[in-house]
Amino acid sequence: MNKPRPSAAFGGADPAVDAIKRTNGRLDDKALVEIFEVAMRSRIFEARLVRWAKEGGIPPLLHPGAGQEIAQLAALHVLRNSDPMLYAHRGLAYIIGRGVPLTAILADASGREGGTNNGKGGLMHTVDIARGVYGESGTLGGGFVIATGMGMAIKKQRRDDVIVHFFGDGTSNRGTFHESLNWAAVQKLPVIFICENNGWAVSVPTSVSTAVEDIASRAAGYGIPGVVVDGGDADEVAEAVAVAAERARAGEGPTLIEIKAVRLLGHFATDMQEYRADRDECQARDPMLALRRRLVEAGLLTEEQMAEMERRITTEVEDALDEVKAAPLVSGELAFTDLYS
Amino acid sequence: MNKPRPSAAFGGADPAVDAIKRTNGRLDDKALVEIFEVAMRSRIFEARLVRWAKEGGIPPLLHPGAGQEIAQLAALHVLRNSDPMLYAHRGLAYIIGRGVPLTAILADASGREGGTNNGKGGLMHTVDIARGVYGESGTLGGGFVIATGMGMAIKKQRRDDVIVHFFGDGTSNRGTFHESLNWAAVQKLPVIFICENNGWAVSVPTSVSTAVEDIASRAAGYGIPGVVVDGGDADEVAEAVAVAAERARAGEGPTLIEIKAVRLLGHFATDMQEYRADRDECQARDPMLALRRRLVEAGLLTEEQMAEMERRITTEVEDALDEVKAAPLVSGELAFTDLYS
Amino acid sequence: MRQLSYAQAINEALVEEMDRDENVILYGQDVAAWGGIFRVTTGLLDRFGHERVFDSPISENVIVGAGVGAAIMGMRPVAELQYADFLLTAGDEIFLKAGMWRFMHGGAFKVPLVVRLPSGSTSAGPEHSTCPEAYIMHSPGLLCAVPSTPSDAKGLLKEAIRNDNPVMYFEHRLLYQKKGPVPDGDVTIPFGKAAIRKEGKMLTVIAWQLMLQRALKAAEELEKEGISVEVIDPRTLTPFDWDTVLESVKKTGACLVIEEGYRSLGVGAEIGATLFEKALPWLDRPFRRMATPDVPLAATRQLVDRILPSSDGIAAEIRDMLK
Amino acid sequence: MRQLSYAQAINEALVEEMDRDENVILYGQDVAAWGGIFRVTTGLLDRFGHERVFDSPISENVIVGAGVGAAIMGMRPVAELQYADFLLTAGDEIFLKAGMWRFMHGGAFKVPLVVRLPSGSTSAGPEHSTCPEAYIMHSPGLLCAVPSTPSDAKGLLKEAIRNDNPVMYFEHRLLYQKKGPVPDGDVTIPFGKAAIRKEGKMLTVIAWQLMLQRALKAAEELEKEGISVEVIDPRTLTPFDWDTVLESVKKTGACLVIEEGYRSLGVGAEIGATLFEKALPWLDRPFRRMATPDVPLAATRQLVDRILPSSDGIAAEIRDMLK
Ligand SMILES: Cc1ncc(C[n+]2csc(CCOP(=O)(O)OP(=O)(O)O)c2C)c(N)n1
Ligand SMILES: Cc1ncc(C[n+]2csc(CCOP(=O)(O)OP(=O)(O)O)c2C)c(N)n1
Ligand SMILES: [Mg+2]
Ligand SMILES: [Mg+2]
Repeated sequence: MNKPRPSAAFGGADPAVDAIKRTNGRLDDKALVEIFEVAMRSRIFEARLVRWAKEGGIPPLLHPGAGQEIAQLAALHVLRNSDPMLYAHRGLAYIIGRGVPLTAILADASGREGGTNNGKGGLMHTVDIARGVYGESGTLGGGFVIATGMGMAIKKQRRDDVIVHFFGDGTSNRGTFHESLNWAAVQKLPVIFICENNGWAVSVPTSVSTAVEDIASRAAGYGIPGVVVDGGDADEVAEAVAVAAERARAGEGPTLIEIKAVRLLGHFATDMQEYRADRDECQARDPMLALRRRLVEAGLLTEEQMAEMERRITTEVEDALDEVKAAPLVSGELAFTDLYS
Repeated sequence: MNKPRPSAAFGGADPAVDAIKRTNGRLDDKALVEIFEVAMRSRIFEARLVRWAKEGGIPPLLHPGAGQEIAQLAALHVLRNSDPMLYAHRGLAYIIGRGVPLTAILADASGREGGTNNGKGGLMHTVDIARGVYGESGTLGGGFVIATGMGMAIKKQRRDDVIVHFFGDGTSNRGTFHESLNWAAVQKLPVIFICENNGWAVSVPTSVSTAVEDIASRAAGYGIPGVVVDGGDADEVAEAVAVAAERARAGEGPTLIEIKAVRLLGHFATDMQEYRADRDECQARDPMLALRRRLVEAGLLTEEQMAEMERRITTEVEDALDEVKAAPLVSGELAFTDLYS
Repeated sequence: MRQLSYAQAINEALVEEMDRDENVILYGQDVAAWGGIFRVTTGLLDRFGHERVFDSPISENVIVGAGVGAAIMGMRPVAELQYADFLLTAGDEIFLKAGMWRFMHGGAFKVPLVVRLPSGSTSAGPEHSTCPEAYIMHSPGLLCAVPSTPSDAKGLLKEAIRNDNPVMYFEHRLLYQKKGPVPDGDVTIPFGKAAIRKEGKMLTVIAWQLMLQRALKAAEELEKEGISVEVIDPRTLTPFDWDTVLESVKKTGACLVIEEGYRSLGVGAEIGATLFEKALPWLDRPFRRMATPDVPLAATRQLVDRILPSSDGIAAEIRDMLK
Repeated sequence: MRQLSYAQAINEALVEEMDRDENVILYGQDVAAWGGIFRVTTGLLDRFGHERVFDSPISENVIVGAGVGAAIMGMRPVAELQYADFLLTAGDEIFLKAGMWRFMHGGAFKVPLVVRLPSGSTSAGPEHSTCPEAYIMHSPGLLCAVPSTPSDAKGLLKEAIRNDNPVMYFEHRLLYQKKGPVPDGDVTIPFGKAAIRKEGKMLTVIAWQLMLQRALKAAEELEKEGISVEVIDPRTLTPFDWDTVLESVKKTGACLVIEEGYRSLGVGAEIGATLFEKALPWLDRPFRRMATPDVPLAATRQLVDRILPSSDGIAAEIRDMLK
């Protein structure tokens, strides 16, 4: 495991970066197994959703997170469930990791009763305050400003929660990134900005749209730590987030963490990816494979146990799907509710 | 004279910064005298305008540039008049430096015939394409995106002009700064972004609003040179701009230059600056005083000659004012023109 | 009754609400140390401290967007944009975030945010002069207040702060110094209740803020000529008090809307269309609007005066309508 | 005549205009390498190369703003925002920069910019579903095209690109695959000329894009019942062809506007108010509007279907109006 390396822009001079170096937050065995299992649930569930979309059961507006689950879950693992999260569109591990029931997600996706957003937001806007799931902005970059304001509230309320906001590399080119990081930094707000850099924004490679290789180097413009971590390494991610959370809870302000990630599938469910040449190479970098190997080598799970886990989760997913398919569609009358309070 | 120092964020590693160090662009004697004279014209003219505003002759929407003229003019001095400029609201040296007649500015300010914008934009939006004066955005930060698009056009047209865009430190916190610098950098557009950091945005000190001391450090987030220069040192400013222009004309892309500036007067003409404690200290840092001393010491101008220059300019200003006061007000019918073409 | 200026009334509303509820915070450019560029928030920093009254960067997106974020976490932010025109620089945050975050997430949150928007044609040029309330009235999820008197400025702002929905509160710069009676004590003004500023029989005029002043002046003038005009101030545009307007129009049979915003799809368009839908049997005369005639507001007084309705122009229009 | 889909027609317009004028450039997210997420710009990169067809970052402010900058320097940029809703994320650039830069600087520049805005209610949620053309129609300095057929999509886009003013060009996502006849050759369609899609005597319906399809279907149905409806497609909203609408209404005496945008201050408001101003003597019946009833568009089909006018709903409304 590599230590999370501070972004080049910071050199070794910034004390905040030293703080990151000082911590040592390896995930314990139990955590690794847990992350693996939730990642598997997310992967299987998502694949089933993609299939459902291709069958026409739900709209294809699903953005598979395959390849990015391990890092997402490692990040969440070192936070509290009470730490409010604004997630990105990339996959469902964020919300599955927080414990939102699969049936609720399926109900949101298919406009059936039992969902979390009364048919308003569909799959993209699952919400579950008790689990710290605060939703998603449909316009990319809309989350930065809201996360900043949530951090402002936490600080005024003298709570020790931290806000975690996930977003993509492409999204970091919205102006709201700049305004928010500056203000969060100047006010020392408890926000962790986590950029998942998977090298793509739909069909546009990051190198075409973005002037720097490391999004984390942008932290220099706000005087905050900018940390690059390997999305294939759960420990590295966890450690960086743990340090950022400690810093945030101590009133020292936000951190920008960049996860070098891999997008295994298309931008959305039915994307054929004609524009993409790196697909095979990417499959080999699937963090699930690495973690799988590691768990086996460490004797934490046998191949047998994993196969059993897969069967169990598949059944769980199919059961959830059956349950939701049997639920009634939400009423069109809901078009008129939830706007004003 | 200090060499322009590259922003801390760049360390010594970036080749673009080395390029800046290699150049040596001292202003010659003639240039210094020229800059001094235009600065004096601007200072006297502006003071007269402020007086006119206080007398009620024009609206007080004038933002005096006193203290910032030398740097503005040094920057323009190493550019061509054909290099399109988008200026900031801070003072009139930009447009006086480009040779826009005082009468035209006065006519714009007072809504009289003979102005440049047909009574539409008033003092804030003087325009003079032949002199490369492309105007100003009323919403701060609106200039970044336009400058970027102008650079895009220049590049597509394979012209060797460079776009120069002046803006304040406060303005660098708009999201458009981020979007524009990223895109200009990724497309290697010929744009020079010049931030005049005078420590204030109206009544808000930069330290309250901005997470970094050096705006130029933000260049690190776009992989472009970020250079800090002393606004009291014309040579330093000129050199940095000359290097940036060379870089831009060579197709190597934009540069972010930060001028450490001093705002001697209020935000606008009638601002009493109750919020401000640093006024006396700032007067001592007036770059006009330093240049004055330097010119005398170098034997380029005597005190006598300067006094004579001041008298001549004062007359020039009063004559212009008399001429414009005698001009008819623009017709209200102009409310309906210039919208569509 | 006490006489306060419109600006003082706003200030008093802020003080009272901040005293009452510690979740109310106030921020924006120059609102703290300097008390606002129009000096509306003077004294608030001293009274409530930097934790609750603070200056912001020139970052309109996050000014509004952070307000939404803070609101969903239980605060009651009052954010200021320095000029109402700038709401367009925070379009996503106002229209899609403040307006829709609650709906999109199935009502999981409340968004008790107030955005203060100083508006009005001060000859400060196309980007510092407009009354952009029609953009808000077109957009679901947002409430919209347009106070015309010091008393309304106070009462509507107090209501806006207590309201659980996002409120766009337009304060007119040319009214800041205008004085008027303001009742003592904790008086709020409900949203969606228009005020009949002058009763009359022959024609209904609808106007607010600066145009209301001018309309009232015209109406007084006309009264002397025996022309009896009813003048209605809607006070809030969303919700809009259709009942009061319909009742008045059924009585007078004619309606003129006077507004400072752009004419096409200005507020008057909604009023005209709605009357045409609901009151055709009572309408004797064609509807009319006076407004900014679909051109930006220039920085030069003559150009602005040429296009904005004056009280003389309003009187002439009414005479012509009733001819 | 050749049959092309609406998407193909847009593509053809782009090819022809880029062939004709090398100052035309095309950019936006995913428009180049992938040919657009709705595959409207396929083949353009191959034909014109990276200099003229390029992908942009997710930076809506600079997508539009750079278009203004490039336009004032003599280019003719065609920028795409991926969803029309996102025009609000570039509010300053669209409304204040594209709309006003020329005016504010006394006509020193032209701003020949086209912004392509895919709109329409695809159940993609509140921020990916709207038809926000009313914001544009309210705003001076911007032209606004809303093509409903493949032939119009082509002809209006060609005109938009040649026009020296900024044009907001709304292309409806639910029409992309719809086919229709498109004439060969260099045919442009002038702005401000409505098309009468069906002649009729008893009532004037005004609709465009998806709602036009539904209105025409309803009108055909009603024809069989002996109800003769005239259907007008305005084609552009700014400029708006009042002559054609007024003439029709004077003939029919009744008007129904059907639109996909929000009802309050939707386009129908301007039409209703204007008719009330100019055609009162000819109007026998109250005006009506069908529109999205001032709520956002949810991500769930049932909720969208509940609120959007259907062809059956339109037919029922017309029957009711003529009762
Ligand atoms: C403001 C805005 N612009 C564009 C889009 C359309 N869009 C949705 S996802 C996406 C790509 C996002 O890229 P990135 O942030 O890198 O996330 P990834 O999809 O790679 O996880 C785009 C362009 C949007 N939703 N909002
Ligand atoms: C988008 C926007 N926000 C706010 C303003 C109001 N405003 C005009 S000048 C100014 C301060 C600008 O500060 P800075 O950029 O540092 O320039 P300086 O005035 O110091 O030269 C402000 C807040 C504006 N014009 N546009
Ligand atoms: Mg990505
Ligand atoms: Mg400043």
